[in-house]
Amino acid sequence: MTTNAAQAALQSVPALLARNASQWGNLTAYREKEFGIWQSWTWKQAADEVRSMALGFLALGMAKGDHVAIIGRNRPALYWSMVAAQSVGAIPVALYQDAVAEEMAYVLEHCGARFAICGDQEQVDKVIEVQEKVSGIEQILYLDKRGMRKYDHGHMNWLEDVQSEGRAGQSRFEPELKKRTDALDYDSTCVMLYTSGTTGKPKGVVLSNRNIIETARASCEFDKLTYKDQILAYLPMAWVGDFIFSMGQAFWAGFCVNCPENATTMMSDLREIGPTYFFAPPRVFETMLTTVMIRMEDAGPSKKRMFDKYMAHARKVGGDILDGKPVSGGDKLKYRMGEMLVYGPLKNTLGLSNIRVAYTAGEAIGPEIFDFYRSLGINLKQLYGQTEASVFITQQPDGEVRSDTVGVPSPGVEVKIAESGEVFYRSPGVFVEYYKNPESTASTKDAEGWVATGDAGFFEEGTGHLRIIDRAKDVGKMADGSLFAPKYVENKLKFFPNILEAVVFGAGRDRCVAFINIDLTAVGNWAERNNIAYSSYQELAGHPRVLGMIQEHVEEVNASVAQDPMLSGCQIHRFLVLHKELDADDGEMTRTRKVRRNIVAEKFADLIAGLYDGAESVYTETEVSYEDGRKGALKATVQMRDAKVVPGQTQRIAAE
Amino acid sequence: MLYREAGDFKTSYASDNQTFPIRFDRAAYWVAIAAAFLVVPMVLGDYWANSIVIPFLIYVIAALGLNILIGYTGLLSLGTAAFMAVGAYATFKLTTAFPGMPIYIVFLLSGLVTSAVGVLFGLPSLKIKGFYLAVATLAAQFFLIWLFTRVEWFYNYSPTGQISMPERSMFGVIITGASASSTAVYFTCLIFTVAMAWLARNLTRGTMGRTWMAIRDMDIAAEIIGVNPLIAKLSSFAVSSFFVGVAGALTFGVYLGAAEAGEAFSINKSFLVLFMVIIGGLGSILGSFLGAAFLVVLPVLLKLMLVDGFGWPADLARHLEVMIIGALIIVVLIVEPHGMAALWRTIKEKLRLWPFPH
Amino acid sequence: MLDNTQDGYVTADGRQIGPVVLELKNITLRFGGVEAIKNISFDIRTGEIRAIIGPNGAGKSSMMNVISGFYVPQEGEIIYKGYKRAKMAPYQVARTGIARTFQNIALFEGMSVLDNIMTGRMNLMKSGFLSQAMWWGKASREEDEHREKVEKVIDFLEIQHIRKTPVARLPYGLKKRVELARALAAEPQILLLDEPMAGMNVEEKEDMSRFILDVNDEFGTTIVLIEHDMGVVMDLSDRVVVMDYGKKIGDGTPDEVRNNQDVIDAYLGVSHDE
Amino acid sequence: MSDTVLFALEAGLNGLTVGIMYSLVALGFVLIFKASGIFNFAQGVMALFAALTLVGFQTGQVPFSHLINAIFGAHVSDFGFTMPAFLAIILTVVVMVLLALLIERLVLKHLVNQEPIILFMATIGLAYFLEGLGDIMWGAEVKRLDVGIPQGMSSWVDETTYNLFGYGFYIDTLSLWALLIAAVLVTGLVVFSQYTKQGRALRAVADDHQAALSVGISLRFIWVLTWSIAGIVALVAGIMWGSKSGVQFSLSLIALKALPVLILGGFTSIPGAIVGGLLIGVGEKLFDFFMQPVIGGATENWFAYMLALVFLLFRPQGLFGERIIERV
Repeated sequence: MTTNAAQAALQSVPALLARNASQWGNLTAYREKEFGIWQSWTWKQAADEVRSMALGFLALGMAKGDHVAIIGRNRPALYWSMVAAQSVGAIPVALYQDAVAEEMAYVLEHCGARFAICGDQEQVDKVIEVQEKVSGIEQILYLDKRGMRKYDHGHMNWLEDVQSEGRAGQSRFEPELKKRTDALDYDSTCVMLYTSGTTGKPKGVVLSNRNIIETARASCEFDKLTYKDQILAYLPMAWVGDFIFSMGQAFWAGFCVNCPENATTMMSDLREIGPTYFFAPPRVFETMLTTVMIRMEDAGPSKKRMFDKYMAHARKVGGDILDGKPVSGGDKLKYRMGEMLVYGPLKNTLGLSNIRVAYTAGEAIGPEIFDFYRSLGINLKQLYGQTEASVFITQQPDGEVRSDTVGVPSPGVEVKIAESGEVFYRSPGVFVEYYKNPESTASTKDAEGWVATGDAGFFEEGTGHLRIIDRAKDVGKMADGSLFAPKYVENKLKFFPNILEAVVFGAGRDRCVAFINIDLTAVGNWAERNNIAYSSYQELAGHPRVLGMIQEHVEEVNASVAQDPMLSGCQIHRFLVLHKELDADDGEMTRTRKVRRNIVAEKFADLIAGLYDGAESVYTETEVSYEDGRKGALKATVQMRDAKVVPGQTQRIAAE
Repeated sequence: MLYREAGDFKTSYASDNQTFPIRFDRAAYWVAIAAAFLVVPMVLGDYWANSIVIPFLIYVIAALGLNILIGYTGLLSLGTAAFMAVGAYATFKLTTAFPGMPIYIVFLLSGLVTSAVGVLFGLPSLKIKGFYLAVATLAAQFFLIWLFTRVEWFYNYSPTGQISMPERSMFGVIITGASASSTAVYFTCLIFTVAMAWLARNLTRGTMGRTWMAIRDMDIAAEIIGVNPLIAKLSSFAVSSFFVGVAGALTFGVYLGAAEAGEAFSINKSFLVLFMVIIGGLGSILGSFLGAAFLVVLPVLLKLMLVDGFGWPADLARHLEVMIIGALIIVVLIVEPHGMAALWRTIKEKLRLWPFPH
Repeated sequence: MLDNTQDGYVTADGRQIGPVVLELKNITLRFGGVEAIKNISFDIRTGEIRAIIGPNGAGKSSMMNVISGFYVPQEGEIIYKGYKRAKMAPYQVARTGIARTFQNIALFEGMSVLDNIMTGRMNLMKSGFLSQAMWWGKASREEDEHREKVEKVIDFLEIQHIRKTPVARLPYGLKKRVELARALAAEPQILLLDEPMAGMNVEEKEDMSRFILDVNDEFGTTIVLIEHDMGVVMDLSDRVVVMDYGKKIGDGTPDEVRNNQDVIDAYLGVSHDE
Repeated sequence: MSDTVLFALEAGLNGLTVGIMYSLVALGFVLIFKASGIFNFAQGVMALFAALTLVGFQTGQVPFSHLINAIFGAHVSDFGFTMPAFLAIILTVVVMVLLALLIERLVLKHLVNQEPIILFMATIGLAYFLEGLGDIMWGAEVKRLDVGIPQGMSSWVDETTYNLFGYGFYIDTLSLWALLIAAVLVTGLVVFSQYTKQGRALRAVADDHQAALSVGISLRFIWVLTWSIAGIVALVAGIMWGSKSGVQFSLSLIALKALPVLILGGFTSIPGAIVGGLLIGVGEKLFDFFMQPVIGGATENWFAYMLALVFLLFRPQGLFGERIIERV
């Protein structure tokens, strides 16, 4: 077979699966912790499972071009159902499993799914609830049989029954399956994923086989991923990253995808598997570091001293050693000692020992957090990406890793910066279209294939690394015309472990103010150590000493912001600590935990007004929804505080 | 600190359920076995063999046996030495009656004989427990020893009342008798100890072990899940006595060579083994090793230090030893009722979590 | 009214209840001179959830102990699966497919959760002594097979995260769940639950109720339970026996019992500390 | 009367003496078991320790002299004076009370909520410790103990029986005294427990732990009290036994004999302990007397235990003990 022919044959995910089953048939493709051990499937077994599922789908009458909604936590069978759907020419649409019914209804309605594949009873219930409004769903399939016996199975099937039916009807459906699978090419749709969208309704991003496979190939080569790698699939299946890592790259490179037992055992499962390739949003790394520090608090004094000493040394030389920069022999020796006493065991208990490549993305990561992991010898890097790009836009090559950039353009990606400062890119990974939304498609992707990221950024002189400042539309002007980049300031605030979220306002105003969410774990711990009693988030958030502490943080940030001549107008003059945690269930954040700035501004307009008119405190009532869907009102009197700003700089810049 | 467990995952119940599920422990175990079989015999001198290593190995077997009874089944016995005596006398009678019988088989048969006697004296355990049972086992201790010293048939009418082990060999190597080399004795004891520990582990990890532990932890609940208390308790007595009997057989056959029941298997020996089990750790195989090692090494160490080092009179050192052992028992029960094995578990847990304190 | 035919009936939520599996006839139990149970008769049908309620000291637990073989009644007979049951020790009763939990948790504190649940399968494990001693062939194979079954139970009751934890370290609510798991692991035909929700908070009670219903639903296990929380009893059970001072004062569906004058009198007239 | 019966009668009477020793040790057991549920294995060693201490005081020995000599190369042995028995006994009582305090403070306090079996094993440890301590403090050689109790053949018994049966029984005067002292001791205990505040507290605790605690009786005080009394009882037993056959290690072995005595008498019954002790003392002597020709001598070693075993199988609660009912 010539390379071209081979290439031609590998134009769809099912084709990749077929290749893997013949090339790496006996290598482990999937593992899932279930019933106490890691159940494993080889590529060959996985291919069999997918095939029987696809045959079963045919038996159920799944047609070409049908949309198949997939809802549940990361489980091998759900990944297989995606490939099975692709095999019969249908389009898998992964949904966020923690989405509330309304959101789910919108997506199901929008994509017109005929089939819904659910992880368990909980998801089935949601779909049934939605079915009252959305008429398109004809069949519900479920994976976990638990509690499903009582349901009306007129239009409902257990996934394994579907598979057995497929196996039974093999001879009947085989030719049809082959025909449909063979018909798949580079331009047929691989998957449709809904972007959370910081504003408005989610948009269905249509990604073709070309998008996925080209991206997977390029990124695998970039980081030299091979069939020997291990990955832990724990991020939502509806997120493009999981699709690229656990499907695209896994199928391309042939590495093993490991699914944790459930959300509560994620950390111990991570430790057991010890992945070699790992992705986590900054929040996860941050939580992990916070836990490390909290757990070390209880250590005996001598151990604590040892830990601090070696961590200090790691901060000094660890990053350089990882980057292969020259380090003195003595330092190297001491680092080796530290590796034995501290770094090695630490990485081991966190489950990060075997990591070759780790990425973080999605938002800015605190430099201290980033450097902490790098100094331990974990090759943590940053990438910049989007659903519309099949993830990769820029990423950091080994040896050129820094916390404040997002790296150089990924292989095959072109990046340009518009006059407005907005970042544009063009690549084989660029999405086909927004499903049933030509206007948005047109406004995002121009005729030449350039896609607007919506982020403002610039290429650093000399290194060619991209730096992202903020959302392009969020970068505004203040009343005096100086630049307003809230995200920039917010990120600086969020680098403090005590601050979980921050929202800065100031567009069109003469000065900036901020909402702060404290980190309950970190501040709670601090409170415990300082004998501050509290019974709730709200009480802790309103405590004067907490406010004092946050004020110090804000002032520190102000001083740092003042350093940057372009942005020194963004210093925070007044702030408050919000009485509730911003929550996706209340619509204040996206499911990927990005703050929805406008909604927050609207919801807490009274508080913003208070901040600007100089009130000491403001009484407010907020609607909240509980886990079970009930709604309630939260009443609070929120304290407001002034923060010191560094005036000299501002004035000087203004004068220029 | 030493443990590197990331990536050490289990894909089958057999591997999850193995004796040393952690890679590092498994390696350490094989290293220890290799050292015991390959390195120790090269460096072992007669003094160390006779004063520490061989008694240690034999006591491990006895402690394992008693631990099955006390630690796993919760049945207290103070008659260990008597059952050891049964093993010893069975060996003597068997090997003198059937001189051609392979000596290892003799040892095993002696274990079986002890097993039968153990079941007999275990019968009261069906009705009684705790101290009451301890009294019943004391009856075994005194009655059996009396039997062995008074009934001449047991010592083949020897005028001294002693039994002495004739020379026997296996595979052409002299194992018993005065001319047996300490290496041969060492290997005999090592093979038996390793095999018995393996047996003990197997029996305690599966249904039988769980049956015993169920009886130990809550006999009512054990019955409700279908445990027949009669079989559970008697099987524990049988297995325990088998171990103790083999230990007795080895004590007499390869270690002492000659014995008199009242002296070699007095109640003090019962207590010694009991202490090994308590200090080592109730309900732990490893504990039986640790406890035996500790109580075998302690007197030697004290003697080396006090008598040979400081020139103390030997009896003073011995009294101090008795005092220390007594105090240790109390301290162990207060600080860690599950003994050195539990202490080791805690240390291991710390090492696994290192650098975190918990 | 129930359609109380020989072959059983169908409940309001559509579950098929089978014929009588266990029948207690004129049971009288005495401790010395005290009559703990006075001439009580009732039956239990396959697949139903049967509750025994009554004030403290009504003799409910004694009744359960009679069924599970701890107490031998002086009078009366127990008919199980059509045959009169001979006098049996509790472990023999267990082997006939009756499992139970206790009011005061009776777990093996020195063992892990997994081992505790594995003990539940004791009667289903058949490997011989030698095989176990050698850990060869049947014993090790059997251990793995039963572990798999036990893991299904662990999964069912959602206690994966504590699988290897020593039972002694668990909080009360989880211990109760582990005890249920151990009983379930035995794959019983009849499951006796002695106050499964005693001492639980509302959330734990809800969980436990769900598990009881699920067990009945998924495995078709007949369940007999004693419970104090009337709300729970009425929600869960198909039929209820009411006891007071060792006598049966009511028997029927929750609705029937609720409207029974004797029962109302017993609950209103007798002061009790619930 | 035939000679056999006469000899048996004599043996039985002698058994009575031994039986009293058993009874006294068993009494100590029962006291502690009743008050705290602890099965004190160290009771026999406490008797040994008390006797050693008494002799040490009487003869003016320097405690730990062997140890001191070994460490410092000194040659101390005694202070060079002797002490009247009366004073020495009082001092020994003080030591036993101190010992009780220490045991409570160092051992029991830390084992409060442990299972009985753990406590039992702790007392085995205690027994070893005390045995070693006694030997180190006072030396391990056999010592003569004489607090002035008359010894030797009771000529009165000899003459009386000679006159009656034509055969003079050999009974040690000490035995008669032992009987008398034991009777006084038991009477004293009964009076103490009936008529003093502490005694009533003791009985309250024995009847119902929880209830006693709830009315404000300090458990720790009760423990010290019972262990002190047990120590005094041990001293009496030690004096008896020591006067008879010298103070030596074998004294601690009667402790073991006390176990079957308890099985017979019941763990919680004071009269049971007394009667049980006597029964076993007489029983083993008689058994040995009759069985010696058949199965050989020295059956005293095991007779008591086998008898207990039979009892365990057929009447586990003993002669006087309360029936144990287990509730599910």
